[in-house]
Order: sequence, then C-alpha cells, then structure tokens
Amino acid sequence: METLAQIHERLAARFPAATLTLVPNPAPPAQASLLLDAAHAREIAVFLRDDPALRLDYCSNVTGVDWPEKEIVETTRSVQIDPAGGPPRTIEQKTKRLQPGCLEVVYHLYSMALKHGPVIIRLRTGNRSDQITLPSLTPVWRSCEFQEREIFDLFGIVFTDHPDLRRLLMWDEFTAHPMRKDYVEPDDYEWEPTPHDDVLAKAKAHYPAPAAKAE
Amino acid sequence: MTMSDATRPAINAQTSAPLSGPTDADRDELRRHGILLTSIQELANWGRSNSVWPLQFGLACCAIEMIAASMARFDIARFGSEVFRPSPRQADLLIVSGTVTKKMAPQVIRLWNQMPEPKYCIAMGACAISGGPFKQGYNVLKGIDRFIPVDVYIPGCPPRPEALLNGLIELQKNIRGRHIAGPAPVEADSPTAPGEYPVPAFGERDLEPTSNPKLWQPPVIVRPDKP
Amino acid sequence: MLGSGLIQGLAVTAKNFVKSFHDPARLVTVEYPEQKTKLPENYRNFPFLVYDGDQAIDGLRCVACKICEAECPPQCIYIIPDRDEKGRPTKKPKVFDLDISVCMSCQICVEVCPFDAIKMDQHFEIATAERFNALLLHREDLAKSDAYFHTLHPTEAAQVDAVLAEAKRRTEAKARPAAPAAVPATPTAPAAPAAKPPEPPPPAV
Amino acid sequence: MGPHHPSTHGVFRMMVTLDGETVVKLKPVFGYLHRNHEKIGENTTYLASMPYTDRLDYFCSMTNNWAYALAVEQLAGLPVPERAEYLRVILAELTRLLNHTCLAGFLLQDTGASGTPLMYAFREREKILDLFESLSGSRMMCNYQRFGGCRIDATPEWLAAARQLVNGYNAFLDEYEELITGNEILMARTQNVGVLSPALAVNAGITGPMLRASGVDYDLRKVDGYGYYPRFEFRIPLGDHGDTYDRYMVRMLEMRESIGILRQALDRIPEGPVMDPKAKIRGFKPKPGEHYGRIEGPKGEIGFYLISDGTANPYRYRVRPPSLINLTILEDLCLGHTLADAVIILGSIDIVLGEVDR
Repeated sequence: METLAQIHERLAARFPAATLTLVPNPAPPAQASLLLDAAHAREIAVFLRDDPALRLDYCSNVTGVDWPEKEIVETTRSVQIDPAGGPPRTIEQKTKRLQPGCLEVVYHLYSMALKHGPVIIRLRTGNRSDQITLPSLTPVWRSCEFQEREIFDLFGIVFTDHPDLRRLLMWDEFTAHPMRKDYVEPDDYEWEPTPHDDVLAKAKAHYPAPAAKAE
Repeated sequence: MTMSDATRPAINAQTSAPLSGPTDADRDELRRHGILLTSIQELANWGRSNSVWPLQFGLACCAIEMIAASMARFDIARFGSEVFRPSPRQADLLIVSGTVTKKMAPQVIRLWNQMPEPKYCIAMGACAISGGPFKQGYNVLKGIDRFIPVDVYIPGCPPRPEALLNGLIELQKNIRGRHIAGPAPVEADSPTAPGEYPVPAFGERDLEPTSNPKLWQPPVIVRPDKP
Repeated sequence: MLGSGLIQGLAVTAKNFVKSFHDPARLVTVEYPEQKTKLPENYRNFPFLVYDGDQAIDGLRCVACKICEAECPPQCIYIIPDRDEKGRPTKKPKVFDLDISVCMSCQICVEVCPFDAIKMDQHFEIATAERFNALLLHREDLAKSDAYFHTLHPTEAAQVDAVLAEAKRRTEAKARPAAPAAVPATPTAPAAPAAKPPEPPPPAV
Repeated sequence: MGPHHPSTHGVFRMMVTLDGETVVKLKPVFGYLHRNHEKIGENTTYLASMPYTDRLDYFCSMTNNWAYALAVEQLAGLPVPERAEYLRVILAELTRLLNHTCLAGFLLQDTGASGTPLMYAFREREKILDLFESLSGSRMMCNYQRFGGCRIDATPEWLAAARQLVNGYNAFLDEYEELITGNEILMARTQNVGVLSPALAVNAGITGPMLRASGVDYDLRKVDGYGYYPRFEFRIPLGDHGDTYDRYMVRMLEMRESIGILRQALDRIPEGPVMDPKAKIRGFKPKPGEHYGRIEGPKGEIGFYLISDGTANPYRYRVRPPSLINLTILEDLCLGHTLADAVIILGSIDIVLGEVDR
C-alpha cells in the first residue's frame, strides 16, 4: 500500500482546492492520519473508496474526540544585556494563549478487496458551540450510519445529509452531550459509602448540614 | 418474622403486630407425635414459595448466569421456578438481572406494575443493587430499589448460578414467613393503595424523579475527611 | 426423504434422554444446596483481609497504604489510617470498608497490594434481604485468618509465605548490626505464619 | 417489539411497521444497556478498564481482554512472551467455541426449538466455563490478560483438561449437527431468509461470520496475522448465499477450524514466562500518541481506539463494537419477511447488548 504521504500528495494534486494536513502520531506503530477540510470531505471519501490503487471500501471505526479549549502557557526567554555594563539578565516572558477547542471525527478506513489499511482521516468542526456541522460520510460508507448517530448523541456533532440523525443511546428528551469533557453528570449520590475525589465532593452535598449535626 | 427491614420503612407500624400462632418448635414437637398442623396461611405460603415463576427478563451479564441456572447443570426446576414466563401477567418473581440504565428503568417499573400480587423481586448482581461497577456512569440507575421494593439482594459480579439459587432459597424462606392477613410490607402493596409504583419520566438531564422517596430512604452516612 | 432430518434429530434427543439415567457425562446436574461444586483454587469472589496470629484486628497485614483504594476500578474500598495518641500513623487501618454491592471481584486490589494483605475469598452464598448494612463490609467482617487463606488458595499461600519469609530474613539481616530494639516497623514484622498453629476458618460473613 | 423481549437477546427494541404480517419498516432502538463504558474508561487508569472490557460482550471476555491488551501493547510498544501468545490463542479459540455454541442454541430457540438445543449448548458451555474458572478465577468475567502477557500461568493439569475438552468437542458438534443441521423445519425457516449481498455487507462494515457467510473472505486472523495466528494452519469457511442458514453453517464450520487451531496450539505451547518481566502493573503511563488495535472476535472485528496524552488515564477510549455495526443492515434483511423471520434474522446476526450499547 502507498504510504500516507504518497496518498497525501496524490490527493493534493487531485483536489487542489482542499486543505489537507498530515497529522503525525508519535506512538510506536505511528498510525498517522490525514486532516481533511469539511468542504471537500465527501469528494475525497468517494475518491478513497473508488480509487483502484486504494479501494478503501470498508470504514471500520468512526469515533468522535472532544478537544476543549486549552490555555497554553508559553515561556519565552530572552537575554537582555544590561546597559550599565552588568552581567546580562535572562528575562522570562510568559504568554498565555487560548488554543481554540474543536470536536473531531476520526474514520479508520481499510480495504477488504486489497486487504490493506488503515488509512485514517479526520474532520474537525470550527468550534464546540455553534459551528458543529460536518458532512456525513454515511452515503459513502453505510457502516458510519449508527456510529455517526452515536457521535451526534454523545458529542453533539451535527452531520449534514445523514439519513436518520437521531440520538442513538440516550433518550430523545436528553439535552446534554455526555462524552464531552466538560459534561457534568447528574448528582445521585445520596448513598455513597465509599466516596473518592469527585464523588466525595458530590456525596458531601447530601450529608446533613453542619448545624443539624451539632444539635 | 416481621417483614420490615431497613430498606422498607415501616409505614403501618402501629398495626404491624404479627399474628400469634404455634411456633416452629411447637410444630416439630407435634409432628413427632404424628400430628401435622397447618393453617391456611402456612398452606398458602408453602404453595407460593414452591412455585415462584420468574419473569423471563434478562438485562445484562447476569441474565446469562440466570439462563445458566435454568439449564441442566444447576436446574432451577428443583425449586419449582423453571417456568420462565414471557408475560409479566403470569409471573410472580422479577429477577432484575443486570444493569438497569436510566433509559430502561421506566420499562422495568412498568413490568413490575403489570405483575399480579403476590410478587417478589430479586436484585441479582452488583449493578441491580447499586449500579455496581458502572455506578459512575451518567446513564446508570444506582440501584433498582430506588423505584421498586426488593426482597432479596444477591451481590456478585456476576453471582454464580448457585448464588442465584441461594437467593431463591432465601426468598422462599422469606415467603414462608409472610402473613396473608395484616398489613402489607410495603404501602403500595396494601389493598387500599393504588397498587402502582410511579414511573419516572425522561427529563432533560436525568430521570424525574430520580427515586421514589416512599421506598428509598438511605441511611445517612458521613465520612470524616481523610487525614 | 422429507422428514428424515427431523427423525434423526429426535433420535439424538431420545439417546440423550436414555443416557441421562446412567451416563455420568450426561448427568450434569449439581444438586446445589446439598451438593456443592468443587470450586477451583483460583476462584475469586470478593476480597478479604489476611491477619496473622490470633487477634483479628491487631494482626492485620494491611498497613493502610491506600494503594488498593486508588487502584480499585469501581472505587469500592474506603480506608482511613489509624493514628496513635500523638498523631503518628500506626500503619493500621482505622476504617477499612468494602462495598460488596459495588465490588466486581476483579482481583486488581490483590495484584497491586505490596504486602499480600488483601486476598480473594470464595464465599458466594451471601444473598440477603438487607442492603445498606449487610452489603457494606467493615474490617471486622473482612479480617480472616492466614490459615483460612491457606485452605482457599494453598499454592498462592505457599508462594506468599516464601516471599514473606525472605523479606523477614532480609530485614533481620539488616537490623542485626544495629541495636536490637531498632527493628523497623516493617509491614512484614508479624510474619512467619507457617509457625502458627492452624486454626479453623472463621464463620463466613 | 421490546425492549423487554421474549427472544433472549437482551434489552433491544425494534419499531416494526407491519403490513399484515410482513415487515415494511423496521427501526432498531438502542441504548437500553448504555452503561457509559467509554466515559468510565476515560476516567480510570488503563489497567482499571480491563475488567470493564469483560462486561462488553459478556460471552467473550477473553477476546475482549485480548483486543484491549493488544491495543495498549501496540500503543506502548510492549513485547509479549511466547507462552502468553500461545495461551491467548488457546483462550480466544475456546471463546469462539463458547460463543458459537451458545449462538446456535439461541438461534434455534428463536426458531421455536425451545429448550433442547439451548440445553445442549449450555451443557458444553459449562465445560468451557470450568476451564476459564480454574484458570482465571471467574466463570464469565475473566479479567485475565495484562499489558505484556497474562495474569496467571496455566498449569500442566489445566492444559491436559483443555486438551481433553478439545478432543471431545468434535463428538459434541457431530451430535449437535445430527440433532439440528439436517432438520427440515430449520431449513425451511432459515434458507433464503435474510439474504445479505456481499457488496452491501462490505459497504455496511459487517465483520465476522456474518460477512463470511456472504462469501467475502476477510478474517483478521489471516489479514492482520496478529498474535501467533500465522503459525497455525486453518481455513476460513465461506458461505454462498448469505442467508440465515449460511450464517449458522459458517459458525459450525468455524468451530471445527477452531478445534484444529486449539490442537496445534496445545501441542506446541512452549515453556516460559507468561508475563514480560519489564511490564508493570501499577503506574502504567504510555507515551502520548494514538492507536487503533483490532482483533477478530467471535462476533466480528473488535477494536479499541486509544488516545494517550501521557497520563495514567487514556484521553480517549473508544470501543469499536462489532455487534452494533452488524446491526446496520437489520432493516434491509428483514424487509419483506414476516415478523417471525425478523426474530430469526436478529438471532443470526449474533448480538450482545452489552457491546451494542456499551
């Protein structure tokens, strides 16, 4: 099979308007992935499926990942020479930068016809609140149908052109997206004999008020 | 002999005087002399306890062990309980065998409401008792006894089929100690009560309500802060 | 012939039916309350705490290091270490609670325990009508003797004894040059369980 | 239909629209056993997720363990000793026997052969469970694999017991097939019911025996060659028609092949450690990165997708559930058949709700 870099080159030549980024993977098996832009995702998916050298006819795993906004503190050091002639001073300058959050979908593609893989493609939303639409790849691979519904349910990504986009696991009245990192689960820790960490904090809310205990 | 325990607040406490009668020792003594003493109550309890028909109702992992208990090796038929009924109308015993999720809880309670009296409930496995290992999950009900009264708890994950049989024996003992007349062990089981347990609705974040406070009043447990 | 497969199948059923009266391979039923399956040595169902000697609480091998508490996947262990009057830790648990209505008998507490203090029980007949009190085990319920451990898991217990004896030998060898009183309070101090007279297993919880 | 369901497949609900008795629309409803496996996996350590994987597909805890151990080992680059790899193959194939035997029982229960086939299947299941119990300590929830090996070594007695079971299993399968395979009623109920075309099967991501019953030769044991499978000789049974009967037959034939693998593995298992000496139980923190590891479970491709951020807990922990994805084509298979056939088709897909909903 071609390497991902070769696929990247071919795709870039074929779809010059698309933005393609190679995402490296530092883990030992180095399953690197290709970040596509949402506008061209559908065409590229069809190409990957039908290209005779690739024939990625089997989309194995579709999953969402939540990347919340992260505050990154960068430390820059600069050496300043003292104009008075003293020893040069090192000045540390800390800059806070807000890395924007996003929701991400990861597709693991294999070829059943040629028995190779995986080719991993990713799609990212604009942010985590209002720009959360991505094109659905269910028309390309049927196997995405339930998995994209699950991602809609648990992460809240809206897939356009999905044939039946409803909540998969939670009930329809449910409003939250529980797999997001900032999800706060409902509090039902009235009886918690072995609480730890977060649960302890929640269980404490159910302990009798200190005044009542003192009486 | 009384049925009140910590999980069941004694609602009719003032009227719950047990019926007096011959004790088990008296009966053994009489039996030794060739006299078989029985009463309607004892006969009814004998019949009820030896033909507990469970509802064919599996939820999760423990359901497989429940099926295993009904198969040749453990053979629940030896206790008169092999008749797994697919319809709640014909069943006496609800074995809650597995994790009750919040999405499933209203259905379980509805099934329990559809079962005719007298009915019994076994919470089989850690998940049914308290949510078990999955209690940290957002969709897991932390114990079915928040909504329906449970007669026997069988801890284990999953309990061996023998443990289920052991639980069934416990339940049979429990049934033999019940009174036909007198107050019901749970208010909703009494003849004057509407006979239905409230079914929670699906809320935006959780079930509404999250428990039935008439049934479920956990003791207060306060842990000191760790040094 | 149409129906021959059906008849063939019924013949198998009939063969099984007849054999079920005399063939031990088809007589699989364990008459449970009277007759019990022989549990394999590795069988595990809920942890217990091992104690050495006769005193259940004083002899606990547990030093309240809280490793099992941190590693327990469903978080069903709760430990508060004991302290003496001066506020120094005595390396004993004051509270050791285990919620068996949550425990899933995964044995990870046993694997991570560096002191061989927590081991797996095999007792499963614990059906109860009481939830809140009966299913929260305290250290008094959990403490079981080393001899009980030996009857449950003889192979594992022998390995544990060898490890403990080795550790004791090492600490003694280290302590010998120093003053005799300065024996460090190692977790394995009350070791040498093999020398203890075997005692009957305590009644199960 | 459902979620309390007279056919014994757990809490699964199908919204069926019928014309007379013919299915014209069928929408499955999931989530009645959604136990938040992935969320819990992200909040606990890598090791602590291992016992939870037992409870995914509670028939096949050994293969779930292996899939997870494999994904983590590949993510962290851990070696596995030879004996452990052999043990894993033995246990995975025993699991396959167990799963397919039970499936045959449940499938026949669905066709109306209530009792007998399931009883026979569970009789054999108990024998395999006894093996699992004496090795790992628990009948169903084995929690046996570790990152870098297996938890306990198998004794010679255990291997002898396994060999005895394997030697007797062909006789059981012969008896079982005599009981049911040639049964005319079964043929009438299952042949040409729920035909799945190869093109649709591939596009819908169907894996495992279901895919192979449609004639697509794709078995990860051959394709990926994970573990020590390339060292064993075995064939991949394929179906011709892709109907319910083929799905049943492919599983029966797969069991025969599994017995062959088990014989080879039990003959060749070497002595040695079962745990990599450098592997550690506590404080396991893989370096940052991500990995998708997969194996061929009895129900299909079970995979774990892990993103590590260098801490003790995985940043993202995802299970690729074969049962859920195999259900994608349930409606396609059931359309035009009667309601009673829908139950059989569901049975032949071989789902376990613990894995569908997680």
